[in-house]
Amino acid sequence: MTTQAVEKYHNDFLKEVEQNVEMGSWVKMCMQCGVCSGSCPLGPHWDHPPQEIFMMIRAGKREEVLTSESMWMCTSCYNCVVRCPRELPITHIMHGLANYAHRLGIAHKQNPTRRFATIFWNNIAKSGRVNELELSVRLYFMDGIVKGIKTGLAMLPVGLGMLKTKRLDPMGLVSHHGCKGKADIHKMLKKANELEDKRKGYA
Amino acid sequence: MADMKVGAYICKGCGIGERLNVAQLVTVAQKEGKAQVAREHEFLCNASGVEMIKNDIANEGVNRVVIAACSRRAKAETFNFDNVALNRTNLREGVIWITPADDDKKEIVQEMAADYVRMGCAEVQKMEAPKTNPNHGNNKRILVVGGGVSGLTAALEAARTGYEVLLVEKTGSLGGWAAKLAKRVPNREPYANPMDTGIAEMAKKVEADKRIKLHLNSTITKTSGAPGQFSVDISTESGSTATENVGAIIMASGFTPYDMNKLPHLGAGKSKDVVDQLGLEALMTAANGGPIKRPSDGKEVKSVVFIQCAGQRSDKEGELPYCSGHCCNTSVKQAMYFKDQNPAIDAVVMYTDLRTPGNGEDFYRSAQKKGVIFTKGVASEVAPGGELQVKFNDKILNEDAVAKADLVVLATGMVANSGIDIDQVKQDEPGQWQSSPQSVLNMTYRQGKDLPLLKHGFNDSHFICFPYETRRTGIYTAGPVRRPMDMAQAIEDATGATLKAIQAVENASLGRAAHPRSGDLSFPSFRREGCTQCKRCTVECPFGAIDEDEQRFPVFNESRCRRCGTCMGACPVRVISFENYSVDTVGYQLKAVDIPDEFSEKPRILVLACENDAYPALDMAAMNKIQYSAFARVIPVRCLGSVNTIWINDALSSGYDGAILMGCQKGDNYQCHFVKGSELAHVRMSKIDDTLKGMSLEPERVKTYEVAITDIQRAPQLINEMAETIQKIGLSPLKF
Amino acid sequence: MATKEYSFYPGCSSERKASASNYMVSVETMCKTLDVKLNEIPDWNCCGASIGYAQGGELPRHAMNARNIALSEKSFGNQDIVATCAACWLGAKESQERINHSESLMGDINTILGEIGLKYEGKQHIRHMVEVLIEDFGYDELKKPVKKPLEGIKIAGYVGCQTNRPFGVAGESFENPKYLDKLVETMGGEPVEKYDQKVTCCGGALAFSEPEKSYVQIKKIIESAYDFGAEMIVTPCPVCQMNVEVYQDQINKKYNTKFKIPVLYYSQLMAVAYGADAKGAGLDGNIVRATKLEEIAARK
Amino acid sequence: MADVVATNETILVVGGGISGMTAALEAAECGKNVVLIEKNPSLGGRVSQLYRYFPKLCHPTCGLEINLKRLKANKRIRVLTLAEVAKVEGKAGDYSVTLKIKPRYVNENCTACGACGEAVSAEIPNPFNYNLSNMKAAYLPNSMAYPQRYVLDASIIGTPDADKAKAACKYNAIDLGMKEESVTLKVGAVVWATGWKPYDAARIQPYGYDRIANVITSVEFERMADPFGPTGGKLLRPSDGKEAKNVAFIQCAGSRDRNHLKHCSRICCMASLKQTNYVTEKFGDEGKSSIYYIDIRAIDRFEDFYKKVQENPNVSFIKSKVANITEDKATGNPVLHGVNTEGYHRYDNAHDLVVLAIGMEPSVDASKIMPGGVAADVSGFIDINATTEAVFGAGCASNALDVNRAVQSATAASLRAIQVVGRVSRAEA
Repeated sequence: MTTQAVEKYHNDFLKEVEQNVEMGSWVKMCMQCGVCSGSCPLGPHWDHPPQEIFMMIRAGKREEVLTSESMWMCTSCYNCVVRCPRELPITHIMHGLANYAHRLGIAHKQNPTRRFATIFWNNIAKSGRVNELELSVRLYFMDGIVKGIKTGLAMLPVGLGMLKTKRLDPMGLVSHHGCKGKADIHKMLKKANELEDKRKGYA
Repeated sequence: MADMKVGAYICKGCGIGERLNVAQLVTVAQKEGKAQVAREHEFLCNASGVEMIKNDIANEGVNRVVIAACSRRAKAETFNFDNVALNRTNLREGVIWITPADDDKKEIVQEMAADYVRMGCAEVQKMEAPKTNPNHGNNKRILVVGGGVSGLTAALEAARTGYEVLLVEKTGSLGGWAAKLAKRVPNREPYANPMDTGIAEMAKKVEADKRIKLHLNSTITKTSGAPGQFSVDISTESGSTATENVGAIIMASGFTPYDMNKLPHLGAGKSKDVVDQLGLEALMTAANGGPIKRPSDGKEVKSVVFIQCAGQRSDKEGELPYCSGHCCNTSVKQAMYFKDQNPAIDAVVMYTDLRTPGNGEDFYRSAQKKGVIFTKGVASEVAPGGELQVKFNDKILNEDAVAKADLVVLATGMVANSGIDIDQVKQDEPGQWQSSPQSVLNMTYRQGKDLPLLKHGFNDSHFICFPYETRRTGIYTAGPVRRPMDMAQAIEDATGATLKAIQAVENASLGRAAHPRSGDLSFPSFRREGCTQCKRCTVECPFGAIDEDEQRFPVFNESRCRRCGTCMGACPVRVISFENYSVDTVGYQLKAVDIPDEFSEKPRILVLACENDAYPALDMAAMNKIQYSAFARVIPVRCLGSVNTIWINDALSSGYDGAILMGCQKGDNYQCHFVKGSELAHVRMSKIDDTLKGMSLEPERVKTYEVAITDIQRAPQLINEMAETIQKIGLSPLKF
Repeated sequence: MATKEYSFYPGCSSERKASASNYMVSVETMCKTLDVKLNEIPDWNCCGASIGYAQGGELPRHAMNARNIALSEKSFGNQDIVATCAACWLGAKESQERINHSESLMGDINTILGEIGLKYEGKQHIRHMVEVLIEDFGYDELKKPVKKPLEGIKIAGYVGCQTNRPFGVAGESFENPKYLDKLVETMGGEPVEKYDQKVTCCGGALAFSEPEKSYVQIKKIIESAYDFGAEMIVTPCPVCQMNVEVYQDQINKKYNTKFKIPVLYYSQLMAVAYGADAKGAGLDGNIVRATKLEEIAARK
Repeated sequence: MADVVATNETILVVGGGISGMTAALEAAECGKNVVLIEKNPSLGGRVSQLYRYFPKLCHPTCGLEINLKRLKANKRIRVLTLAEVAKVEGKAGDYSVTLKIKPRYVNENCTACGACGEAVSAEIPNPFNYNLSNMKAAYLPNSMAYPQRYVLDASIIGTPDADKAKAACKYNAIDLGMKEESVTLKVGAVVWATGWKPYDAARIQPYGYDRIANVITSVEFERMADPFGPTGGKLLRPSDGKEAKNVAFIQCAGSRDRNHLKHCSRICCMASLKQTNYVTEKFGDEGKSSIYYIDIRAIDRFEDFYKKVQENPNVSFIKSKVANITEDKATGNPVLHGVNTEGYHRYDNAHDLVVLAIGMEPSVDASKIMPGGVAADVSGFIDINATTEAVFGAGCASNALDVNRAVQSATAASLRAIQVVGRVSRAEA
């Protein structure tokens, strides 16, 4: 048990979360039963499981929550959601917290899921559809050429298997078409981001 | 009853006819049982059998009936005749079902049956059909002590049922603590928001009700009498006293809030901004719809912390060991006071277990929806200052932490206003009785001024199956004086208590007993000339029914009596008896048993079994074909407390080889339906050893057990163990 | 029965030479047999998947799905939208539910789509292909066309997460859904009913970012299948299929296990049972070959 | 059967559990006439299926014996078993109630001698033991059964067993010609004491009640503790009959859960605390109990009991709603997975047996019986504050209550009913 006495329980951070985080208004409804924490497949890897994160938010531990890697462990399996006796949309709250921390730029820089998620979104935002080859290449090389080649080699069998079975387009980097209405997609997303920023007071 | 005429009826049904020589039993009834009428019947409980008996009662003048058939617990409605003394000789569950059918056992089984027939005949000859209690009162007015929510409910419900009510309240106004609440916890869907208390309306109704006579600023300075005929002195502060008669009393004296100044570590008394829940209600009322301001400097409260279980659920000296039940819901409600007024206010409830049972869960959820923060933590200190600092251990985040707040509310508990603990305070001597300001009822009862307590200052009651059974007949507790409770429960409780009070006056006016022998018309009487004024009966009566006159003779208040017979068991000179239950009705039964000589190797074991638990257990053993020694002779008793040691002495001196007493569990978790009966019996029997020595008998020959109704295997086993013991130590030398 | 038509949302992985292209092949074969016409939503886009949240946030994510729904409304407004990919189905359904229950969201979304001349109403019923099979056909109907029952093949029904939670298939429980077992049975195969990892998460998108952690999950899923005697695994979800199939060698290396269990789509089983050849059932798309199925498919 | 005399000064009490019996007895002992109906063949209700009560650890049959004695002695109460309310019409003070009475196939001649039970061979599941054991199809519902009269199960009517039973009866008590009857009564007020039923445990999917043999409910565990229950009082787990020495109690099984029962069932915490005593009672220090809880709700004086259990070194408390249960294939042990939220401790605990502290729901939604007249809350409990007619909820038909509170509630309901019939008689006098 930590012995240093931390001052808290003024609800500023809770209110901030309710304002800016997707489904954040549900945080206060948690009764600390812990069913979510026990239901998460990657649970053992969370330094703070959902129910504890909710308590930390109430306790005003802004820094600890937003820099935590925990919510980045969410695999979107929805076990917590269907078991929660208070019907909290936990998956989305975790996504929302991750997104919020990410947008504020205080999320853990090196977190692989954060980085993959960014790559993924940029990938689809570009053409409207996933370009799987580009996606994996960017992923493998996100830590630079050397590590990239390593991972690439390690994953080579997988890639080859996919190629052999025609489930990966070797020309994907050059010939991927995506949506016809790419321009529409860009326009749409621009507007969407604009509104989102207004809603959540980033911009 | 004039000339006694015994009719013995022996059933041959359910295998009795096959297992027993019924003709011989008929002869036993006639020759030894002195039954003028003795008949056998193929199937006694059917119409023709019952007709036969009714006919003998009507035309043959039979007024003592012995039904030798099944247990008294079977066919009770069938064998139910008015104005006759009845014995149910138990040949089925008591003999043929608990003994083997083998031929070599036939003889001892027949002897067992014959003994029971003798016993049955002997008992009815000592019995009278009970006439009702002659000294019963007919006053049906109901006294309600206390004008809080429980008292108001009781008064209104009694009046609504058509009874006159006397309502006595010690303060100048009605409503008690409930009247000081700004709002109450909701008692209906959607259980989402605080609602009006409705106390003002209740008070108005009471004031307007012609059936209800109101005494404000008054206390009870004297209570004497009995159900149907209580006399109470009602005194005002000014000293004027009115004497009134009532039939029953509802004690709704409520609670006193725990003194929070005993909790200085939580800031009580050190900072004006630390209040208890009632203190917050006052602030809320003062705010009058506006923002709640803190006492110290009138600043609007922007943050508040509620500390649950303050001075409760605690083993610390001077704190309350129990949970007051309502405080979680109350803090939930009070946190809403803030959030409903201004959602921006921080309201934190600190709890160890949040206890909002039933639909309280909806209320809890609603508070969370409104933004009230709940945290599992234990507060260790509240430091005063411009902003209060609540030091606590956060159980979830597992760390020591501090919460700052403008205001701290301590959820302290309820202390019952149950008057004097009569087990601690010495009683006034007869003639020198004085009223005491600490007492609620100031009863003139020999055993003390107030109702006995069970634990933690709450009044005693048989609180699971029969919560209303206090230990003073005709006086019923309602509300937090019985156990900590909230408004909703107090209202329900008071409504129930009102029924019991009404029932008490109705029973009293008919001279009938109250629970658990409700309807019993018998009553105790005593031979004054034989009495040695030893006071045992007055001291031991579990219900304080017996007073003493100036010469220390017992004064039986029949209407207070529950007919358990504890007084009869206590009396060393055996002068106390009931018409249908006395030292003789049992004494003659055990003497009627035929004691074989010491060479016949046929021991006799007397079993005195509580009719409410041990006897049914033996019955059910029989139903489950569990057997016990055919040497046992079982006599059901009203309560082990009614067992007079003379029975044991008589049994042993007349050659019984062993005796077993089976009563209910005693102590704090007593199961005895007469509360103290079993306990007293155990005390008396602890002294039996000297008697045994005197007779130069081994102590193992007499055993006293606590037997539960579920001891269906154990009870027979205890009898068999005694049989084995006797086998070991040999038969009693005292056979003649 | 008359032809059944649906507004179809295939999703990125179902594209030609994409990770679930063989799923698509088998679905087409299956639909031909069942006389189902799938009308592809013109120029549909990615659903954002579950991983889209971090960069995509709320509105952009919903916008992506709203666009698909709006496009469908325009071309096949009177038909239900059907997705074959679990993530696509969930993403679209979730966005629809959220948008339809919030006026402000509805407003924002239409402002956004207004930019590109689309309007969102969100009235169409969004369904997964499995729902269509169970609800619009029913097991008895699905049994009728069976030509080559999958006799003697023990198949573990791995349902996974996203077709099962939070919406799930009507009448099924989150913890123990039985529809895959029933489908296997309907196709004449042997369901491994006691299989106890049928709803265990495979790691989803984290298989990319946190492979080590996902391997632990995948290992559980495969091990239990073997323990209960399964010869192959069947699933309704492209992510599940890929994660459980393609990393088996990685896992074998790490834990020196000997995993080599085929992972198929329900539609592949059905295609084969309905008489398709290996190609028609997309069996050539499986990295771990389902030889037993291929044999059946090869039978004349 | 149909010879029931009732007027609009009569009180109808529906349900013969402890609440119904209390309401009936209290009214009758105030001099009112009562018709008490029970849908089962004998009175006693759910409490008679309990082995012990908390917090005194005394036995329900002890109080039942007294109540039955009061009942037998009171000529104002008419008891109808196997009877259910089909319809309630009319208004406060003047109802006509239609009852459906199922055939018992045994008449009042029955002496409970047991001959028919010995004669028949067919066996049926024993509902008194929550079907954990079987009994003969001619049976006495239990040792405390009132009326003390046998029942022939409908399933053997028309089979040779029925004739065997009839032949075995010397007292002409078996009447195979009995048919379902419909009886209409006039009554002035109705006390609705239909009690509760355990929530369907199979619906709490993560706990696998329907998949894992060694996951049972608290009511089933209660029967196991009874020496005359299905296991003869031994705590044996279903899968292999092994002694269950390491028992997990899961609180809020169905209660406090928006996916199931939204209310707190109030009794479950105390019930589990009580049941840890059974484990210690049977196995001493070898018996281990673990209670998985959200909040321990040992209200008011019950706190003493909680403290006592806390002092038992063989009982541990884990603040956690268990996430899910899996079965260890080798041992058949249920393995509980979850997180102790007091400082985040993950666990995967194997136990011999899991007891779900199952929630309470009303056994009948009374508002369906008399639409408009009786208001029930969304959980189906009768809401006295909203009920307009003279139909009063008592005991667990009105809320999730322990026995003590149920009896208080029943006594209060009884007075409310008395007030109605009292008004009627005053009006007619």
